Amino acid sequence: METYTLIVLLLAATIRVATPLLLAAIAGMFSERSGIIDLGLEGKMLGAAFAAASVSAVTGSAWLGLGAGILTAVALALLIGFACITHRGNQVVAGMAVTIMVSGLGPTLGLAWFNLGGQTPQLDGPGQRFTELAWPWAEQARALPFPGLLYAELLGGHNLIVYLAAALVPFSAWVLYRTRFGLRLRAVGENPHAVDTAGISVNALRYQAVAISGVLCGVAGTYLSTAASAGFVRDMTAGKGYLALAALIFGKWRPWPTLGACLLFAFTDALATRLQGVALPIVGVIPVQFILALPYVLTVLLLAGFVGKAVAPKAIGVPYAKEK
Amino acid sequence: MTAPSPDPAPPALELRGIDKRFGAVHANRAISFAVVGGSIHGLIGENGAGKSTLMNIIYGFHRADAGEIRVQGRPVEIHSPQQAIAAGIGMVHQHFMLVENFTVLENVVLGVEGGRLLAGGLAHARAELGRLARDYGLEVPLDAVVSDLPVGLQQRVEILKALYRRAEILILDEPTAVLTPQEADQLFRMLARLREQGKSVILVTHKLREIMAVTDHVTVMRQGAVVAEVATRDTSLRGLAEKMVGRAVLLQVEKGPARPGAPLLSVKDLEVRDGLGMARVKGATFDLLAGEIVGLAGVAGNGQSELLETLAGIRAPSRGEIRLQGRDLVREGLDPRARRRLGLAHVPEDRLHVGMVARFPAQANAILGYHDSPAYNGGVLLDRGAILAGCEQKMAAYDVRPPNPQLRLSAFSGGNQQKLVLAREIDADPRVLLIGQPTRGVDIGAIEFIHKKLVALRDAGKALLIVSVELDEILGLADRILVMNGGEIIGELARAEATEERIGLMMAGVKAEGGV
Amino acid sequence: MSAPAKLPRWAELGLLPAINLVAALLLSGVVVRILGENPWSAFKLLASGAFGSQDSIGYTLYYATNFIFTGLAVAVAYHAGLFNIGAEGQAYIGGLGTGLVCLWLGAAPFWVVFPLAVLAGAVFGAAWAFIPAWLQARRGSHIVITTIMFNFIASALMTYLLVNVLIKPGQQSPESREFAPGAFMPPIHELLGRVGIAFTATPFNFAFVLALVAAALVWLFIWRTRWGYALRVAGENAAAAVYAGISPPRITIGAMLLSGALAGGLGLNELMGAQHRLLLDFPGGAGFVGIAVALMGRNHPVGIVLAAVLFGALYQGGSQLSFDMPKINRDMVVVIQGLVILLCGAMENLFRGPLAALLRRRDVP
Amino acid sequence: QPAIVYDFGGKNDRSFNQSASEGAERFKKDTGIAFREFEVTNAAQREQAMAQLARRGATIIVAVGFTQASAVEKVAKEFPAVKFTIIDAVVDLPNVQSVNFREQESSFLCGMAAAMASKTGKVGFVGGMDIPLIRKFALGYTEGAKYVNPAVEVFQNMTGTTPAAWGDPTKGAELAKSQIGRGADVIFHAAGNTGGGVMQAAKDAGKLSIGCDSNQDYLHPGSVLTSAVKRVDVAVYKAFTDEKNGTWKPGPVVLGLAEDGVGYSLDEYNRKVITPEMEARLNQARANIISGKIKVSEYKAQ
Ligand SMILES: Nc1ncnc2c1ncn2[C@@H]1O[C@H](COP(=O)(O)OP(=O)(O)OP(=O)(O)O)[C@@H](O)[C@H]1O
Ligand SMILES: Nc1ncnc2c1ncn2[C@@H]1O[C@H](COP(=O)(O)OP(=O)(O)OP(=O)(O)O)[C@@H](O)[C@H]1O
Ligand SMILES: [Mg+2]
Ligand SMILES: [Mg+2]
Repeated sequence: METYTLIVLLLAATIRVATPLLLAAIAGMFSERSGIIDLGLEGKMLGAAFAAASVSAVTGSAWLGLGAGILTAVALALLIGFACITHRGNQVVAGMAVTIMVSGLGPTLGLAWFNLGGQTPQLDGPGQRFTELAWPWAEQARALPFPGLLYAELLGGHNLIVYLAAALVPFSAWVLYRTRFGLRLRAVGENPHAVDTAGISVNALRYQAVAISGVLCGVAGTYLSTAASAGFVRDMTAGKGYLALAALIFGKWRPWPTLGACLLFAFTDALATRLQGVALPIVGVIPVQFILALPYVLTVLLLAGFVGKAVAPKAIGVPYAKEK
Repeated sequence: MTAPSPDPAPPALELRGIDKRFGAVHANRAISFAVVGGSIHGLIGENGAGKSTLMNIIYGFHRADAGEIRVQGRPVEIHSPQQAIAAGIGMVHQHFMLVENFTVLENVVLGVEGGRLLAGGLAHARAELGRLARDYGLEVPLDAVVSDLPVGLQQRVEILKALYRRAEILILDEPTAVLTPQEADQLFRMLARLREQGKSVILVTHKLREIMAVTDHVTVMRQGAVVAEVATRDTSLRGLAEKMVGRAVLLQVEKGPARPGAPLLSVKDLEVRDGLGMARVKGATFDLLAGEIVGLAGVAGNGQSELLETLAGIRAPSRGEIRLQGRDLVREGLDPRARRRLGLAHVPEDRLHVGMVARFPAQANAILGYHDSPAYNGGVLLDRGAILAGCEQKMAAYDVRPPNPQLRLSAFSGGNQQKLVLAREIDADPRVLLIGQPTRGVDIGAIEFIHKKLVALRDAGKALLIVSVELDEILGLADRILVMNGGEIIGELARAEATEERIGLMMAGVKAEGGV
Repeated sequence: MSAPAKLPRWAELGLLPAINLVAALLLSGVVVRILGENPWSAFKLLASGAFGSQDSIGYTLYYATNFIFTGLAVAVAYHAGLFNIGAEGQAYIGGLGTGLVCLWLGAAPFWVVFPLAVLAGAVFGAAWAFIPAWLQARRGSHIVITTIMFNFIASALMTYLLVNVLIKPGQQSPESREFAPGAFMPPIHELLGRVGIAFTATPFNFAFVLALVAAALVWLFIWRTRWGYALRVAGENAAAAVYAGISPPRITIGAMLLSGALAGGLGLNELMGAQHRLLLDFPGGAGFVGIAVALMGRNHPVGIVLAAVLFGALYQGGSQLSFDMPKINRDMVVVIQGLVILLCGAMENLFRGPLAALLRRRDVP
Repeated sequence: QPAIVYDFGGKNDRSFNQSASEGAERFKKDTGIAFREFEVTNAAQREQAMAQLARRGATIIVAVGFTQASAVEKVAKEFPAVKFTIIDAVVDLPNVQSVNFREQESSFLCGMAAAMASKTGKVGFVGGMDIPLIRKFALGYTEGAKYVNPAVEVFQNMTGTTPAAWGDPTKGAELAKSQIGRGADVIFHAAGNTGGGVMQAAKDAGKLSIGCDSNQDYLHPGSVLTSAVKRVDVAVYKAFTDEKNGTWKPGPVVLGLAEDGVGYSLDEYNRKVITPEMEARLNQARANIISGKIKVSEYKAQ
């Protein structure tokens, strides 16, 4: 197949794989910028994936599913907030606890409600999923390779959530750097004492941040179960929450670089898929395990080579107490 | 004092029976006093007397166990800084409450952005700050990132924050501890202007000269209670000092003439560059002799700190040599631990962040840097008995309060934390002692005590290098004075030849006598 | 808001955790109820499943052994200010080292294999931690990312080795051949048997003792040696460390080496003690559980041992529960585990205030 | 009392373990005899569960999956009176029956079906993890495809290297999309729950997929070409029944096309996509494999 087509398809795959990562990473960004380590990304996504698939299966509406996904993830986020903000619990433990709990709760409820072994029913009906939106004349455009394929496969042909995620990056950059909320958010993650002396409630701010993280994780989870696949399967997040966290750190807790990190992870992943079993010059066919490890190795190399020190928000991980 | 006053103008701020305990520590005992509107009110007291605690209560950071706060005669509930701000109270904390990676403008508007979007609020603040700058002489580069600013300017940002929030009562907790004399002068001029505008100021400080110079009234605290409240003009420096400490204090350093001996530390052509490659110390060459105290004077930011850190081994020089006991510390690349073993002790300027670990108990802090010395170690394990005994002994000898080696260092007041660091370094019986700002933030009794210790060390034949922005201190302690300007040691004066004016000129970059 | 209320030591260390545990179990009980089982009998099963017989105690402690090793690994790094998410991968590769020694020295007697296996486990585990540590110390690469990545890389490497190199020929399962008996960690029931005490045969083995020894040594190291002191200083305040002549990069590397070596101890229990062969995914998530164990145990070896036993009990008791109560499946057990971690680990302060108030009221005569 | 121990996937994995569970349930329905079951979550539980079942009076224990071999070996020695049936592995003990399937044979037929249905001459395979069992599927599939069309191109992808590889439908969908992008129009999965994503992606793209282990044709009628069926259910049912009737025998049992232990599915859901010509050719090949005329190679770990 010609290189051009390959590249377009590779990039299209990159976008699809990057979408849930990006949503989760930006979710984490809001939480961590406020000073709350977000190790619960995985759990919130998983919870949302389950809720979205369940509601969509029952009601037949992906939109209701999305709503349920968001509600669930926000509820979990607030639970984490309750533990870490109100009760100053350990943020890492809270995130992990919620993740563990959800990974058991999803299948448990699934089994009780649908009796399909902890999975949700297949989302097959019309409107039960966010399906790919074909852009006008995409089919015709596909015929003329350039720029038709680009138009049909890369720009078009994704589901709604993908576009949502793409729009999220400039939007969150705007929120972070151009709004009052963003200013306060950045401040509270750096020096909550300063925020407190400025007469702003540290806890309220952190709850808001955590809730936003919930909303975005809700969208990410919904993407997994009602867009990228068609139903909930146990542990279907498969570590994406942790990868998103890595992307967030890689992106130095900023929207655009985080987008870059997500695209990079996704691209190496898509590339690795295509390199499986392909005979490469000099080395020949590389064992599939090493190809599968490629994205991780590459990340480490990039991290060591090109990216400077990532400086975390200063107050991250430290419960806020007025009297030190 | 509770008799109904016929005076129609109520005090700007009045405290009635404020009481606060931290566990066993009774930090404030039924404190009552009033701040007259349009005045500067001084608050003094020994380290740990409870001044900061009281100020934090007024600003809503701590909650008093009992008592009442009145603003303009009306009782107010202050349980949060927000309520304090609403009541017209502003505070500049001992440790700044700034977001370091924000710009000045962002720090000022934080909390009073004036709308959901930043752009409008920032523009408004820019204009308003321009006005404040004109009115009070508070110039600050608004778009500079705070961490890039010298402390004096950072403090100005804190004051601007309060004024921008229309504070009528401004609390300053030890504002001059980190300032150069010039910066302090500017601050006081500005406070005077605030007073002219009818605003009230509470000034917490250990420097009695400042109290005498700028305040209208003084409240003296000791062990959590108010022990005196006087009009400044009715008292004297000595009188205040006695009220504070409860005994007579020496305000001058008492010492005999120095008997300098052989050079202990020799520095030759030392050059230090910062992270950006800029030379901060340029070709420094000097000796420290046994039995003398050398003062290193200079306006902050002229390379003294870098020089001190390089000698101590925290920074690496780009050129030059430092000889101690016949060994070239630079060429051998000795780290601070190895230097300590050779008898080079160091009291860093920033004791809070560099010289100690706030969350460790006092006894763990008392061995920092000496943790692998045989005195504190058995074969493999640390000798806990020796560590505890060492700490108790230091606490007793340096009057560190409370004398509890198990207490986390952060639970001690600022001054007591400092004393412990000094005790550690002086007690190690070093050959050469490097000290940055020896008495920053410590009370007058402690200053007397520290000065005595330093002189005793000198008289025992050790070499001391003191970096201080307090010319008083340099003039009081030093036997010989080096002056730095722009990274160069531009002059050296024997104590006898040194006057405040001559040093001042040299600090400003004037090399030879006579001047420009 | 006020600072966390102070409690007497016995309440802090005994009563509060107990209350949290009970709260977690009550919440789980609600879920059990919803599933249509009797919560009370479920708890009895859970408790007796974890501690009710020699068999269950054996399994509980066998699981706990893994968690002690990984919990200690996480804690040592934590004290140096490093968040080591890579205990899973380090345990995996450390186990590879142990496994290789056991395979190669097949015929040798135990006392020859044992020290070498311990050493190899530690060295391999440390080596796997070294790269992220070095990258953090010298290149500033964030250790959280690199250790996450190294977990993935470890499993890729192990899958490759087990499928292509170490697999026992002609076998479906990607496992090595069985170790020779010289490479078996003595089971506790055998050791007890020698002194005349009968104990049911379980995978509970001598590695548990090693884990306790490791915990004691870690405690000594961290709180009683100058190196541990240096490590804690660097972890709390890097500037103060530099001032004291402690090199933070060296501490980073040293602490991670130690951390990886401790994680490598898991292979002693899991491979030499229980599985007697190298197999896929033998750490089974213990590296991640170690994070929760370390944090719940306040990064103190005693706390870690207790938390590890609690997790071991949840694993074993939970397995028994799902065995005896068909409606409670393995997922439900995971929910209970999550709730326990949440309440005991993250919401430990939930009942602190009320408890402190209660105790104060009682103190007043 | 009969008992069954499932592997990590759990009894509801819509595939291998579920098939085993269905066999057990059918036995219960037919005979009214209840059975005990256990889903393991870590390696140590296998041995523990089997020993416990044996102690509590299980007469026969079916261990599902090759990972249980070593546990069966240990426990079977300890309880010589209890009968064990292990699926997908060989344990050579007098009280163990080892049931293995010739997956390569059904894969071969599926490969043939794929090649016949493919319009592009390109077909795909998505595996979970790169382990011998999955290579066995892949090899048979490739041979079958080549048997029909020697020029056929077979894309092959594995999902991952951790156990998550069996439960990652998103990744499965992505792998399928990538193969479709390269021109594949029939994709066979042997990846557990990950396969759900593969089949969904194929359906979304209007391509065909092939199910695995259980008959998965019903999941997307008309889009699932067929399924490589592995009758674990039959094996379980038979082990239980034989035990009950006293006809259970230890030793190896190998189930292939000849024994109807494996096969390709044909039912109302995929009737439309398997043309009569295809069916004829598949049946012909089936007969030839049984008779030995077609030799399907079996992947063996070296
Ligand atoms: N959060 C706290 N917990 C326990 N004790 C505290 C706390 N804060 C202050 N203290 C104690 O309260 C007393 C008063 O401290 P405070 O900081 O108010 O003193 P200060 O007068 O400001 O001293 P300094 O001049 O050294 O700054 C000290 O004994 C101190 O140790
Ligand atoms: N494994 C380790 N873990 C934590 N800290 C360590 C470790 N090894 C050394 N350190 C600390 O790191 C610093 C340097 O270690 P080390 O003792 O090897 O230096 P050194 O120069 O060889 O010391 P010495 O001169 O006393 O022999 C010391 O502060 C030491 O306490
Ligand atoms: Mg103070
Ligand atoms: Mg002070």
